[in-house]
Amino acid sequence: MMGTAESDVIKIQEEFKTEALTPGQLMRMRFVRHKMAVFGLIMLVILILYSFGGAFIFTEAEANFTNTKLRLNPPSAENPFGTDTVGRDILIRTIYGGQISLLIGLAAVVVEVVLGVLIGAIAGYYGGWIDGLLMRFTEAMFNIPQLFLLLVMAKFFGGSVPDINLFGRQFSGSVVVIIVIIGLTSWMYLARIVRANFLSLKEREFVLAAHTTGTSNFSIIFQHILPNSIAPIIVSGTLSVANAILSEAYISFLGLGVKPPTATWGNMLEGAYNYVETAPWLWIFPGLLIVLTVLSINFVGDGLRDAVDPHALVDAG
Amino acid sequence: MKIKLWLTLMTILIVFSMVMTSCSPAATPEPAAEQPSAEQPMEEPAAETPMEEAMEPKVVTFAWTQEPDSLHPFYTNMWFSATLQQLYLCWAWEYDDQNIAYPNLVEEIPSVENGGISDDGLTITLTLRDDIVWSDGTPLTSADFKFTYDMLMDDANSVNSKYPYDALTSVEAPDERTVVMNFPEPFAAWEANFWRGILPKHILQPVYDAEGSMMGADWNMNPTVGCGPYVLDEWESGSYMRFTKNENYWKGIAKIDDVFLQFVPDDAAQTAALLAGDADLGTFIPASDVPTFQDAGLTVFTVDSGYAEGWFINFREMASPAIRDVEVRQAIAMALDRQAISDDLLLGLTHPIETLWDPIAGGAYVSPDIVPWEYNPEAAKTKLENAGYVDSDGDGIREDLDGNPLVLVHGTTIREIRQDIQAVAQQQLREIGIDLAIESQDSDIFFGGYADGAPPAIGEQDIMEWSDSTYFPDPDTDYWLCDQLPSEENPYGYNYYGCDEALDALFQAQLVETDPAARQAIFHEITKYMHDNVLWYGIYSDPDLWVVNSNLTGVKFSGVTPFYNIWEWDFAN
Amino acid sequence: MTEPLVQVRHLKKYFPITKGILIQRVVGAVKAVDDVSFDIYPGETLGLVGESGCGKTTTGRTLIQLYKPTAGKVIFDGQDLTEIKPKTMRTLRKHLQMIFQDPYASLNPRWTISRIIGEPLRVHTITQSESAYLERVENLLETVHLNANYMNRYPHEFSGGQRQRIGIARALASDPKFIVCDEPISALDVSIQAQIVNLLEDLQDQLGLTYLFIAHDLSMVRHICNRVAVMYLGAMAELANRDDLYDDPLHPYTQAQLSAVPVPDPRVTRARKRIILEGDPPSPANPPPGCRFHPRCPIAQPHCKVEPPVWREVKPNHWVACHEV
Amino acid sequence: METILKIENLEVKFHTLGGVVNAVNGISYSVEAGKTLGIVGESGCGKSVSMLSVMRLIPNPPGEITGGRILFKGQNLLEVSEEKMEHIRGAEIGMVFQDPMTSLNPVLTIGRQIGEAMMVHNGFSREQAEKRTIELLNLVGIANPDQRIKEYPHQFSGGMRQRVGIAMALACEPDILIADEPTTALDVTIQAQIVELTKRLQAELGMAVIWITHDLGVIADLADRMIVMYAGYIVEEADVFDLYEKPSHPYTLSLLRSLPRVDSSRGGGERLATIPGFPPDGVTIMLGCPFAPRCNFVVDRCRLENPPLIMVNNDHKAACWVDVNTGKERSL
Amino acid sequence: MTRYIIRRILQAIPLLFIISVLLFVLMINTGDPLSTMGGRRVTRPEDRERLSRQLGLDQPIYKQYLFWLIGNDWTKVDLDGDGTAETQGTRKGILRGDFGTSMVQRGKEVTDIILDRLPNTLLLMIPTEIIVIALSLAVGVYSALRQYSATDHIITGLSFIGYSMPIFFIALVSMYIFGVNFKAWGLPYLPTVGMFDPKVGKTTGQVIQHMILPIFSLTVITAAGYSRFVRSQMLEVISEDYIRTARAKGLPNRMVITGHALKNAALPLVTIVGLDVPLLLGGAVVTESIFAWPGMGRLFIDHLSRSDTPVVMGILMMISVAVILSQLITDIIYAWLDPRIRYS
Repeated sequence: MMGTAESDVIKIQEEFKTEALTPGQLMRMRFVRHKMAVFGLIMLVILILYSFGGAFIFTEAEANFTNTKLRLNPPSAENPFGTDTVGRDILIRTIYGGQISLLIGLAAVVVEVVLGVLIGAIAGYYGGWIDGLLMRFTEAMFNIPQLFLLLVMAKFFGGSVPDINLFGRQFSGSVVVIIVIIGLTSWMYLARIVRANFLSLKEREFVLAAHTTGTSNFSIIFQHILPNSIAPIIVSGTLSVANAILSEAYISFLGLGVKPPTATWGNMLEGAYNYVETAPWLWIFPGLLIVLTVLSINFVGDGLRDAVDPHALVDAG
Repeated sequence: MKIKLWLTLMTILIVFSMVMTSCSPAATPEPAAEQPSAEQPMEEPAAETPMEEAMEPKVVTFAWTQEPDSLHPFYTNMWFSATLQQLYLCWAWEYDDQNIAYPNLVEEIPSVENGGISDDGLTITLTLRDDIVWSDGTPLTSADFKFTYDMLMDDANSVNSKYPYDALTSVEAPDERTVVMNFPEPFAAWEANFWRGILPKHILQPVYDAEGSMMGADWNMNPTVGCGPYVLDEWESGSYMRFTKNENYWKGIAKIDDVFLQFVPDDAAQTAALLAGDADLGTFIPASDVPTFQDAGLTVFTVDSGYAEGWFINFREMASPAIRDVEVRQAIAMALDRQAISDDLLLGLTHPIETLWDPIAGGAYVSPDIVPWEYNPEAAKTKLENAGYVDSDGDGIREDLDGNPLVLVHGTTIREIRQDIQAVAQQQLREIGIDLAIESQDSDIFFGGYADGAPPAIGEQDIMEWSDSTYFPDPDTDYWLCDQLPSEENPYGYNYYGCDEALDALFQAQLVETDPAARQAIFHEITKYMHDNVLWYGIYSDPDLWVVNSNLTGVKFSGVTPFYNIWEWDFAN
Repeated sequence: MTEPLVQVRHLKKYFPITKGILIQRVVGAVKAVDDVSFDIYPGETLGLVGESGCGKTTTGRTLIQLYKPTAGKVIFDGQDLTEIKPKTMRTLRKHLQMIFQDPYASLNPRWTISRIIGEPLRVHTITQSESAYLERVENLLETVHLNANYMNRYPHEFSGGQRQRIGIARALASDPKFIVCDEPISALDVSIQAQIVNLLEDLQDQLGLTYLFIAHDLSMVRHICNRVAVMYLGAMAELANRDDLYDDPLHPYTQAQLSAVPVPDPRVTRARKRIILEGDPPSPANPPPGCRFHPRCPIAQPHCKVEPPVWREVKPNHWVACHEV
Repeated sequence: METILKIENLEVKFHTLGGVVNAVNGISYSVEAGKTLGIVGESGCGKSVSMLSVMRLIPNPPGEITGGRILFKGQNLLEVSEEKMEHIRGAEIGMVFQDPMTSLNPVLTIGRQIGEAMMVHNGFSREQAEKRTIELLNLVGIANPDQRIKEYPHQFSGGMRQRVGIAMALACEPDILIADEPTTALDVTIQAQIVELTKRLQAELGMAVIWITHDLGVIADLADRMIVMYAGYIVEEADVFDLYEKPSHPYTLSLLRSLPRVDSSRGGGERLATIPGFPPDGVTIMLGCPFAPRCNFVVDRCRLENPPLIMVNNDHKAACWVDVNTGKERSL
Repeated sequence: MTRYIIRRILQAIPLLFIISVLLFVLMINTGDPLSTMGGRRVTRPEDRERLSRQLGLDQPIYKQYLFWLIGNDWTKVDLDGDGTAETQGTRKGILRGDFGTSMVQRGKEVTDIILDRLPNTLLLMIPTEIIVIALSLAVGVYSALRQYSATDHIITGLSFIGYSMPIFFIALVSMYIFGVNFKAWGLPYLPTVGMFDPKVGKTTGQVIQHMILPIFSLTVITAAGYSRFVRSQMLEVISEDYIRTARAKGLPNRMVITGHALKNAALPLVTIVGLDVPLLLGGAVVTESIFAWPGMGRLFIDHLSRSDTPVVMGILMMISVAVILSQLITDIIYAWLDPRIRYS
């Protein structure tokens, strides 16, 4: 019975095999089952709509429109979130501030990911003294508490960066500074993850197989290993967005963040603690928005982590 | 069992830290950790006092938002530190609530009339009182004056500022009560600047002899010997400072026993402390809180201290051509609704001003011919139009004849009210077609030197805003002198505004003019010139605000020496 | 006798144990492969067996230059692989291929089957056009009895046996002469193992391949191999033709190993006499002096503890490293 | 012979994202005191799951015992309280796991891990437990037990750890020892040690042993009775000698044929028999015999109707519609 | 062990070197300490020039670093600006334990400045850390054992919120509620800022009262992260084979958890705590700023804002040393707790 017939039987067999779920499908299913992640995603979409959609209803000029007669008005029908110390409408400012906060979160993570992946990949793949050197540097950066480093860097770069024009809008140069410094001070963790991933993946048999095939180092790094470490990078990147938004808020809160007139949720809070009692709406609304955004991103990140984690797969028998 | 372990560990650690933090002797003597109940401290003072003395000590508590960096008068220029000097130090002459000088350590203030000043204005002689003593009983003599001068001039001491002593050729102390100051040329601003804080020679000389410098002296941080109505009792970094009355004060012993400075980190905390009655005095309060204080029955004092918040215009060659155009500057001056800023942002506690000299108008240095700039956007627009700035592309921003948009950079330091003003100004200037790009820096960056690339120093900003004063109460200022322009050769120059030969000449002339009337005339010229050319554009007068418990009596403030009569203060009941 | 296709001479592979942060210091070495020599002849299957951790996989990987050998030569087709330039090595790689143990780990999960199988074709530019490429991939899939329609699927859609076939197809893509099979069946279910073994045998017949078959399953090795080498703790213990080795093992370790293999027949297996070895193999970082096997050897003599045995040919084509033979 | 454990129609399901996996589909068998039952099958056939069900150690979720009874000394283990079950585990049923590397707690000493069951079940004091632990370690052939009880698992080699695992399972002298692939992770020479040890212990202590494996070689040496599982079903059950000599299910037959043997060379060129295809995934509901798609003896009925266990001869049951010896369909 | 410790310390030296160069370069280029020395007025040029020379700020950066590192008492410095260096330097450099003197608090030793504040920070942070560890262990283990229960969901949700909350927000909210609103409602309220009420004095009871809100805020955000970590560790551990083994031995659930799972789950927490300990020294910049707690964090921000390089560098270096030491201690503790490391 064996011999030639064998291949035919196998082919028949293959018809019986149920279509396995792709890792993508499994990820989606696991993600969707994660109720908080779905909630986070919905929240996030709403917040993005709020920040970017709101821009279609109100102009930036309105966000910066001051009327000293209207200062520190509590929330009302006119100004649902109240007004600030120069009578600007807080609602509109949170819309425009949200854009910058989200932009900072995303862009800082891009910087972080580029740095982290590059350093982690090189260190992990080549090993030896390159690894030693890069990891010492990483460790040195790691040893300084991030907030301290951020503050020092914020001052270092904070001299004066000219304003930039993007998408027809004027951004305070400090936005770029904040993006860069958050990126510069947060890549270390990712670099470690990527390095660890590379260390383990480079011993994986499919990478060895690529070596036996004669594939070049470049394509091994970028075509074999990197696509397979993308899951932890995405997860860590997502959570980093939350951290970057928080970092921005922290440095802005301490007065070293994005400079006015560009509003961010963080710098709207700056000085607001002088009004803890007298004008709580000054800090409650931007504060809540930060919390909501960070919370949503953390939910999504957590969901993603569960979704890409193969341990979450339930095996039978 | 594990929980017990945790608890034990925690208790040990807390007790340990407590002991570490509260080991200073002056803390209320309480056996630590034995009675850690929350109500305990409330009863304690009551329980203790009857045994010790019949009356509770009178303590006035200041809420102090910034902790002094040093109590040595020449190692700090921090307002929150210098202000305290009337507590524990003494000046040769001090100023009353009208900012008029009155003699303190000297018999009388030198003048040409009383012979204290030589006719050529090159020699000033002081005669000291004979009853002045340091708080430890040592007499205060001319040697202390001479010592102070010597210390200032010694490079090893790295004092913050040698001004104005570097204008002297020498100081002599021919006898215990005579101090002679020799100038190479007349120095009109002497009164306002000399002998602020005399150093105790008998304390510092040994330190100087031993270390070659007084920088490391314990006295700098812990001036337990002074010549003011109070002496420092203790200073816990980050927390509080306590002054106790000087039993040897020659004017009379202070009525209030202790002055307690509680360092509160921010305005909100200060406001809370004042409202709650936890503090009797606070200062540098946000204007927005003033009505709250008044409602709560606290007294608010507004004291002119010479400071004026204004726009320093950069008319150097690197500045925008537009700002160097006097028409544009005048248009700007008419475009800003300064009254609204004063009324709304500062709650009417202050008023718009025209010149840097407005807050010392008591000296009448401001030209009576000045016509204040009025808020008139239409006139401003016309002015711009006439000067050739029109909005040719319809984006709301005017362009010059070459099509360059009228963009000006406005820079200031990070402070809430300044950022608020920036926001308002940005909008109001936009209404007349000027695009104000605003930026702000931390003050150590903003006020950095030319070599550090500080934005004002290198001329990156067209308009710079901060609050400044003359050598108050003297009208002198040297900001606009041509030889102060910063450059590679002169990196420390601090004329960030520009060289106007005419103005330079006027400023040079006034400083050597010993005749007050003539000097006043020069200043009329200066103020009128600067105002009409908008070389400096005043926003508002920046008085010191003091909030005081209404129960305190005898409270008066001077803009120069705030606590000049603190030894007379008392509680009403 | 024909020329050997592969000659391995005194091959050593030590993995350094390093310490240090900035400057890495070598404080010791795991002697995974320690002076191993053997030949592989064209068209044969040489079995390489031993317990886990004995260095058989490292030998295979070092041989194929996945690891840079610490010492020794690997002569393939007359060229010493340890001395040629990396670039030449890269082109040579198409003649030397490998099949891996874990069918799940050896295929890039993010690549399609056609990309996986076609990688050698692209790297070595074997096929010139896209259509030739696809045709070749299809052929390869046919060769390993997989449906060519599935070439755009991803590895996870296949079972372990199928994946192993894909791995074989990839190894075959560049028309190699020599394939190292690194435990290709040990991760598979019993019912699948035979499929793969048969496929490997068929391919050898059709394509004239030479195999180094690394395994720990002595029964399967007996089935598939022509000659068998036994390793213990990084060194060769015995090497002989299959039946010579199974019917007349000379090394006490080989004897013990063979006796311990269970036979799927209750009557036979219960009747077999076993040599039960005491203890476990020591760590290759710190192998015992003298004969590495002496601590567990039932016939160890005092000099075994001191003197390492010589790797010698005691009978024609029967090599052994033991003092007592 | 006394039946000590009797499983009736046990069904276990797992809820996974891919769907519900039917891990065990109504199996029944019994174990007699002092005897060894071998359970053979490929990965995923449900052999381990059925044993974990006996211990009530199936993680729930995702696992769930959906039917059947497990009668241990007459009482249904699926119905006893958790306290009672805790007492049965370890004290009356001992279990040895597959991977000796991960099944011992890395941060606790060997002595503690062996001794604690005795302290819980037998009320031993620390000293008593330690004394008994030393005896047990002696029994499983670990030298210097009084020293080694103070050591941690990572200080033991794989084989030694598995001995510790056995000592732990035997600590309270259980009536049944369940060994879940205890030698799979070990090298042949170590495997032989463990097999010999188990045989000796069983002879000395007289407990019943359930030995789960996929290796038809090891179990041939050990078992008295054999069960062959496939896709959650028992496909054949027989006395060990019977099973190897007269396999009556096509799966068993093919499996035995596909195995090469170390003791005989089948001559060059002879091919191994193979079983085409691969086992079902357990999610898809299949009509008919689960082995039918891979079976050489398949008849039409196989694709429609799942065969029950049929008595083929004395004490030998097979779940097949076809008599593999004759190739004819059974008339039933 | 001793050799191991010595080696680790030696290895830390290059690391500290990298850190110090990095930070020094950043700091030197960060603002101008002279800029604020004029008080509310811009520092006069004469003074600026003189101070810059006297404080050594006119030196090239490598020299400033060198002086900072090894001191300048082996060379002469030019104090009077006549171009000849005539005065013997007095600084010893941090390598000889001299962290220099503050620029803004002229003459005051950096070490003294830091030591003044350190106890306050520890007073706040040590109880916080203890509460956080205890709380997060309890909460994490509890919710892991009741995975997917309502309690677990609530705890998870709360910890997520805590984790996502910027500390200034929770600080402001708690201040607003417990300080302001409670007072307004006539409830017993908590003091908001400072270490004690000056009216009462620095008594233990006062300090404890003032510690409540900052500790609460710090605890909320830190414990949230920790407890999630403990929970996931615990979940991982209870799915390990050895837990199944322990259950198979018939151990009661409580013993399985406390005897087998807890230690394995809590071990990795040591690493996390080890990483956080240095942060304790640094204090919580934001928390201390809001609650006016006179600790290291506020010290840092105050002196950073005046570009006081010696003090800022002192704090940063102290933290770096603390990080390295605490990593070393963490490793030692880990080895002590984990036999796998202890015996290899």
